[in-house]
Amino acid sequence: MITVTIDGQKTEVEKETTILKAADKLGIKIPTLCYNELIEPYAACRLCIVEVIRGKRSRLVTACNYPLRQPVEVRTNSERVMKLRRMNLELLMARAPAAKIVRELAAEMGIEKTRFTIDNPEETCILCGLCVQVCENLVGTGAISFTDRGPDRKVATPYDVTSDACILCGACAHFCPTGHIQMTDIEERILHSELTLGPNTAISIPFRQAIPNAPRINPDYCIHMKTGGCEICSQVCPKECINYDDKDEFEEIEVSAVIVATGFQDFDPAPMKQFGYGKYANVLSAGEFEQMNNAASPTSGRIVLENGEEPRSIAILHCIGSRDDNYHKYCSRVCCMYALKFAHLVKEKTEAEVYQLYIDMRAFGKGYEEFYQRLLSEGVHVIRGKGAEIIPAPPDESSEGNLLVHCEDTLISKFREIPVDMVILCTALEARKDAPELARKLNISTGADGWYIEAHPKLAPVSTTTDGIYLAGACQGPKDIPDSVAQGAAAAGHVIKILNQGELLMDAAYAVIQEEYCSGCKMCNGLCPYTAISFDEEKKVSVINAALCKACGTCVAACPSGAIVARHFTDEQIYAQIEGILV
Amino acid sequence: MKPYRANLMLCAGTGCVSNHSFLVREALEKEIKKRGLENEIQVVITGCDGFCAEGPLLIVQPENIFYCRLTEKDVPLLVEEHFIKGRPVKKLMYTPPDAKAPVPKMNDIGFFKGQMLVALRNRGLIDPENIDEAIARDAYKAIAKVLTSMSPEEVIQEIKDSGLRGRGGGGFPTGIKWESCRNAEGEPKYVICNADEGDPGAFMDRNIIESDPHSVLEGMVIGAYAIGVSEGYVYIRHEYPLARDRLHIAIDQARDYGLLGKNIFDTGFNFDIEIVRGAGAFVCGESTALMASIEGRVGEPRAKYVHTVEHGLWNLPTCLNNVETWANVPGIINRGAEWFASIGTGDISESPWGGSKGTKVFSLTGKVYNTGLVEVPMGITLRDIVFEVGGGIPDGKEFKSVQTGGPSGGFLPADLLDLQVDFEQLTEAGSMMGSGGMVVMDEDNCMVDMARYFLAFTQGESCGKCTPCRDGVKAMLEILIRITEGKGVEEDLDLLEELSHFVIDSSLCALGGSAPNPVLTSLKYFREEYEAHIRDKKCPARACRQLNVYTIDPEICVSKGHGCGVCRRECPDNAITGEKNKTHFINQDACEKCGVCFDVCKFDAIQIT
Amino acid sequence: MPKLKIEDLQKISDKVRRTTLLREGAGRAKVTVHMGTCGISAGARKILDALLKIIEEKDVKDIILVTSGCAGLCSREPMVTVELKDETPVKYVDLTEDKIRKIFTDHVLEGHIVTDYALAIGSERTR
Amino acid sequence: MKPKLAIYWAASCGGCDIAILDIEDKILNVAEFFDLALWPCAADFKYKDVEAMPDKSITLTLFNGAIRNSENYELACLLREKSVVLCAFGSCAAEGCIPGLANFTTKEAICDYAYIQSPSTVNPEGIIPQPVTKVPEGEITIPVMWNTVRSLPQVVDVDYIVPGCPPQSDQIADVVLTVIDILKNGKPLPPKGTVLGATDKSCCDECTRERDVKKIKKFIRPFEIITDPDLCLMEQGIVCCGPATRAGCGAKCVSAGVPCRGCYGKPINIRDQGAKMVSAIASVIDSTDPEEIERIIATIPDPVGTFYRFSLPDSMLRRAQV
Amino acid sequence: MSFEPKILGLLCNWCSYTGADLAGTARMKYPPNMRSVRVMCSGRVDPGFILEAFRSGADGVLICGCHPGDCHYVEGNYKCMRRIPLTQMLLKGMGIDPKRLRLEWVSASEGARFMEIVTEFTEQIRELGPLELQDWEFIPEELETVEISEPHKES
Repeated sequence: MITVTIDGQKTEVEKETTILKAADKLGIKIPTLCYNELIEPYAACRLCIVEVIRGKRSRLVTACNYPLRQPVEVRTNSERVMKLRRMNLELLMARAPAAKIVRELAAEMGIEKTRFTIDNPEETCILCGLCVQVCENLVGTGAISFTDRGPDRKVATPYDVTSDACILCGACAHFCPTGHIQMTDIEERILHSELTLGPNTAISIPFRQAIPNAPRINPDYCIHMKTGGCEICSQVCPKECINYDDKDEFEEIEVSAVIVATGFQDFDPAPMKQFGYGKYANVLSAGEFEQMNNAASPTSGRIVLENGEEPRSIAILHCIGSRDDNYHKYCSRVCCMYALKFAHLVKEKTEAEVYQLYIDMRAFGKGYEEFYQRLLSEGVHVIRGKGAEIIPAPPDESSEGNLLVHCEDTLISKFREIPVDMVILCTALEARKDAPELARKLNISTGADGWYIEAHPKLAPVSTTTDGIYLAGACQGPKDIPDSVAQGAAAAGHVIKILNQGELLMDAAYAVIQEEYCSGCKMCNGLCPYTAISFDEEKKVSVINAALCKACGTCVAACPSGAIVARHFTDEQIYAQIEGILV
Repeated sequence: MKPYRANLMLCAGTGCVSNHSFLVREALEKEIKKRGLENEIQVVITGCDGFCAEGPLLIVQPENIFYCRLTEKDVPLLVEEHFIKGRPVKKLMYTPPDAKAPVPKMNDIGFFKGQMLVALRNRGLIDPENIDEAIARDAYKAIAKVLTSMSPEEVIQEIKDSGLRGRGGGGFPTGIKWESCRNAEGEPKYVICNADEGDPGAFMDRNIIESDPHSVLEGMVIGAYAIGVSEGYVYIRHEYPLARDRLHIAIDQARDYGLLGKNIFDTGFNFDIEIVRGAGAFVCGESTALMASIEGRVGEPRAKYVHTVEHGLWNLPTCLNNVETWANVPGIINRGAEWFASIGTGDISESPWGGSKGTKVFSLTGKVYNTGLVEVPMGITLRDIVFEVGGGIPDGKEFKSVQTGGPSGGFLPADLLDLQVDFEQLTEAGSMMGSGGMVVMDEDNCMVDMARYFLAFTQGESCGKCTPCRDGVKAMLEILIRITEGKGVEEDLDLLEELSHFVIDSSLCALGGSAPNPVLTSLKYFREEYEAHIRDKKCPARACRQLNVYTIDPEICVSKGHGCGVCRRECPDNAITGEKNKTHFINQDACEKCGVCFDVCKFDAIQIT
Repeated sequence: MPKLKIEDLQKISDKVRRTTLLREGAGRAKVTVHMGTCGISAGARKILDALLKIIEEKDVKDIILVTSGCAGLCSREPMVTVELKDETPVKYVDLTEDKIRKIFTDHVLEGHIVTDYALAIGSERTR
Repeated sequence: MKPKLAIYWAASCGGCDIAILDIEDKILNVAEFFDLALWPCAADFKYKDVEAMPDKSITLTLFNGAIRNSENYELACLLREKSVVLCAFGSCAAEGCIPGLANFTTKEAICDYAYIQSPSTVNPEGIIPQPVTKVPEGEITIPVMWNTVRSLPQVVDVDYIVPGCPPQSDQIADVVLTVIDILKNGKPLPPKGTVLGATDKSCCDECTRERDVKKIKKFIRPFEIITDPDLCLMEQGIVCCGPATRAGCGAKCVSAGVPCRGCYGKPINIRDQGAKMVSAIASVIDSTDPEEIERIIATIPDPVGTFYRFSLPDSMLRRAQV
Repeated sequence: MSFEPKILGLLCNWCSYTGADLAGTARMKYPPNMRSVRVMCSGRVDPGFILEAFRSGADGVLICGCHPGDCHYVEGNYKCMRRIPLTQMLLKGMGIDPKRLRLEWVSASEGARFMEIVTEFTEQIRELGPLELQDWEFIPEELETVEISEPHKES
């Protein structure tokens, strides 16, 4: 620790702290223009010059970056220092007459007018370099810098062209002491919130119903994540709850049962070029239309075209990717009913005409057929024929829709071309891409279409071949919400049984080691994937933990002294079957 | 090597080269070949001999005959007379200004006699592009001695004992700088040779590199060994192409011989040098700005409260010395610290700041006969430099002042001519040793104008980072310009003084810290000239043209000039009227005081009052 | 060029010294071959070449070999003046290659004058 | 009248007979208790004396050696009739042992090699001994050599089996003394077919080496490495049939650093020693990639010969199909 | 009537047995020569079973298990994958054509494939012909006629 006396007041400071910080500690104010504690001192304005006296030698140094290494005496307002400050301010008034802060500081020092020539009366930049420093080091973008040299030095973007590196963070305007830098909005550069989800500024709550409903940092947009700079949010957060190195962590928890409810994934209609999804505007997938209808959507629930107008007519195409040899042969079961729901919503919210293009209207559940009849009465046009193709309508004003839907109405066996403004594709439900990987982890198996295989389609639809692991919902096959809820309850039922029973009912078959024959050769120890086989050191024999044993019998076959017996599948029983069957 | 009976040492410094010394060389070789003397006489191109005023120079060794102002046309006569008939050609020799007979031998010429060569010991004696000739002159002998028989600490002690101080301008004792850099933590460390030499009119470093690049390299190797460095940089001005090329050649040859690079002399010591080209900013001569430039950042100085020997290049310990400082090191090692300390003034037994030891190279320019590069021992008086070595003031003009230390050096009046040239006395007198620029001014130079000229340079070269240097010097320059245009007011002088002290005290680096010196010293020693400009609106030296009144003397114009009308035609503002054989007349209102008529009138009919 | 060892430094230095030493004008003796027109026609060139060859053979470093114009005594050309350091110059006349070889070895190297070839000792007075 | 003891050697190397003598002093007890009825290897006994004896007059017969030719078979039947307790003594009688390895080839191939091909024989005419040969003096008959070697239990009904090649002397002594004890004190005989002189566990039970989880990347032959004295040979990559062989010998071979060859026969619950070894060894190969498995298996030296070294005739297939 | 081979199939309960069951319920036709025995996992198959099968008159043995990685007991089929090649080496040593023993991976949904494998294997065994074990039964050889040789005659 260094003892330093500033204007007569003594204090102790760490080695290498600057005079400015020491003075601050004592409450002594030293004027600065180009200093900000967030940035490494640049020492360009020289306003903070003070007199440092060591022994009989006195020296004039800038307080903002002079590191205290030995005990010294500092005078911040000696006559010599004040003279320098006055001259400095007078010169600055000549350079930047319009800078308010310079005029105020000068007035404090008793300077009204500058004796030096004023080149530009409106000039407000005092070349303190704060803006350049903050952009370069704190924010890490480096969009602006000093150009030219000597008196012609000025802050500018390369070639004075609006810099595309600038991320409109406004840090430079915030730090500029004289207000020289102003923010202007450049239309195309403002980050609009994307149609689908909430705003994606660096910190935001993902969407209103997000759980947990707290802001999180989006690493793609946060400057600190990219450059290590900025950290303004952690400085302004009063509770200091911002932790930049929060990472995903893996936790290991012991459970006695697992319910797999990983759900399904929307079929991506883009490969079906004929429907022009992603190419033409207003061709939406069912998921997107559902989002638009949600009250929390950017259009807050209103059904509008991309250009904001209301659609005059909407076509809803069934079986996109389902019941299709090239994609999924199975029927996705839920599309017909949600398609009807969409038609009802459109009829309710807009005056648009609705065309349903279906192969078979599968209104199989309770109340479903009645709903279908009601819709027919509401004037929904129902065409039995799968949508063949969607093409943009010729741009002349007359057509009633900007998209043309080609299809064949099989009931009247005619080809039809229906002009609509919006098309909704009822995309198929397909198994999640990562389903097989999870299956391997949990040791359950997936069918050809990727849906998990239940223990028995009729008798055990929610349990799997591995006891303790259960299935619920669309991961086991396409189904609607009521069915999923039912399955969820069923799976929970199984789990509850295990949890409060406390023990697991085992089936009869498992393997046993006969002590009198086991010679402790340990051939079987490494074989059991369920680690059911352990070695009893005193008795020098191997032992099988019946609870863990799944009775696969591999150890039985491997036991060289035939000491392991697989109940219900003993060697004798199998030998007998072999001899009997081959007679 | 064939035994030649004569070597023609042709000077190929930048000065002489710009005077076509390369063409002279071709002519010489052609002529010698024609006369079949190519096996007896060898033409050797050398670095600068220093006597730039009289370039292109040729010294015929071993007879030590000195020829000057050679042109291609003189070559046939020279070869015929001197090399065939063996009769030195008097016409081509150097005749001192006031003497009649030429002085044949180089060593007898005043310019060379007064000098003592330490840093420039090999100038004019070796071909800088041939390492063998440098080795013949004991180059790299010092390295052999240091690497095999001296420990780094002993080398540092030797340099400290020699009293060598930085030749870049600061005069910081080199020994102490090396020692503190050696003790600083942080690896790797760097040594830098500052060959930026931004001062206008200064060409010492250029000539040292052009004449004997190996002395600089050898000095750096010794420094690197002493400090424990394996990487060195030479930061050389882009405006010195010849010096840079010779440095490249020298480095390549040194590397081939294994004197640079890995495992020098199989002692396990590795050191290599890289050349970094300066982009021509004067401020980059300052150590921290130079290092910023090497790091690829903008050449801006930073506060030196933390010395560069602890946190220099890439924030690692770095020892930066001037070209001349490095060039002196081999001499010290070879001939011992006592020999070096015996030259120069003061006593360095208690403190290294006590004396100025060894020699200093000055670029003597301005109003002297023998402008050129001189290396003189410390302690020599200004008078000896200007009059002995410099050969006095031409055209019988009166000596007025001499400026030492480049553009931020002070003006020293005639009564300080007997001041001994060393660090302390020059600083006391308000000037500084600086890089070694020395500009002699005579009665025709106006001190105010000279102050304005130098201030214009420093203001143009200011990096503009800190307010005092950027705006302070700008303000001072505006005042000086006002004064030279006759618009100065009485208060300007005090304001100038106040501004000068402000700029010196609060500037961040030495550029701002020394820029006002010319103003302060000119105010101190030549205040009357300022007052003349302000009060009488007259420039005593007639240099400030705005203050001159140009009139035509009717008789001279008619009797001598017969009203030739040259001035009338040349005057840009048509302010002169008159016909043939009639006197001409200048209309004072239209006259812009550009001074063209004065320059063109062959009969000096134009009077300036 | 191979990597240098310390002893190589000295070898290079000696090799190159022969010419550079010349440049410092530090000669022990000066031999002037008079090559006026008459001298040249009388064979001064051959004498000069002979001298050069001897110098090369004997690897002599500190002898200054100079040419000059006509020494005045055209009848006794070719002529050479040998001037040892701070000794009076000696003029030799009617020289042939072997004579000059003998003069070089006896007078220039050993220092005693070859009287039977010498014409005169001392030099003409110049104003 | 002292009970009678018969010791006969069929296709045998005589090692079992020597092992009987190895019981050192206890031979005196035997001599004292038993009256030797037949021991062709040790002394000159005549078959017709035995034929002359009434049935079941020999109390104990220790029959060693496999059934290779008709004479062995005749004696086997003869001794079965004449003795109360017929004991298959030694590995040859119990499971065929080394002579049983002939079942890999045919009778013709053996004779062809033995009498013609083998380098040391000179038999230009290629004469092979025939069961009946007419000579001037009359007909010479030699026993008929069978194509397949049989173990004793396969040809006659055997009461007890004493495994081992040869059975260890202390085991023999133990068996003989127990028999004497039974006969002297009228104790009940152990149930027919039990295996005497060996335990129900496998050889590993008596082996003193440390054992751990086995993961084998490569099989090697014993001479290829300097074996670690304390570690289980199998874990060092050497094929050791110990786990699938009955204990009883005190793991003599393994404690000398040589892998067990399985001479004490298959453990009690096993039907085929070779198949069991294949199953055990294959299970501990440390690889799941088919090519690598092929490579590892290829390193097992002569699997059939190794796994069926002592028990080929007693194996399920009894002989190779040639 | 051509030779009807007897084939023993050892099917793992979770994959191949279910696959076979699927083939059956789907009314797929495959030759009856293959008689199957169900084991919990292909890892349960002991080479002894295979030898026993050949001893009991089987002309070919087919072992089916789950595809590697799909085994209900995680590693069961890996053990089988290691035992079968060694058993084939054993059979080769015992003079039985290793092609008579075959290992196939059949998953629960590959009914059709199971049918093709069985059909193909049956044809293959039909080509190899019946496997009569030589000298298995013990018949004392003295019944053989013994021919009398007279070596001296030729000499």
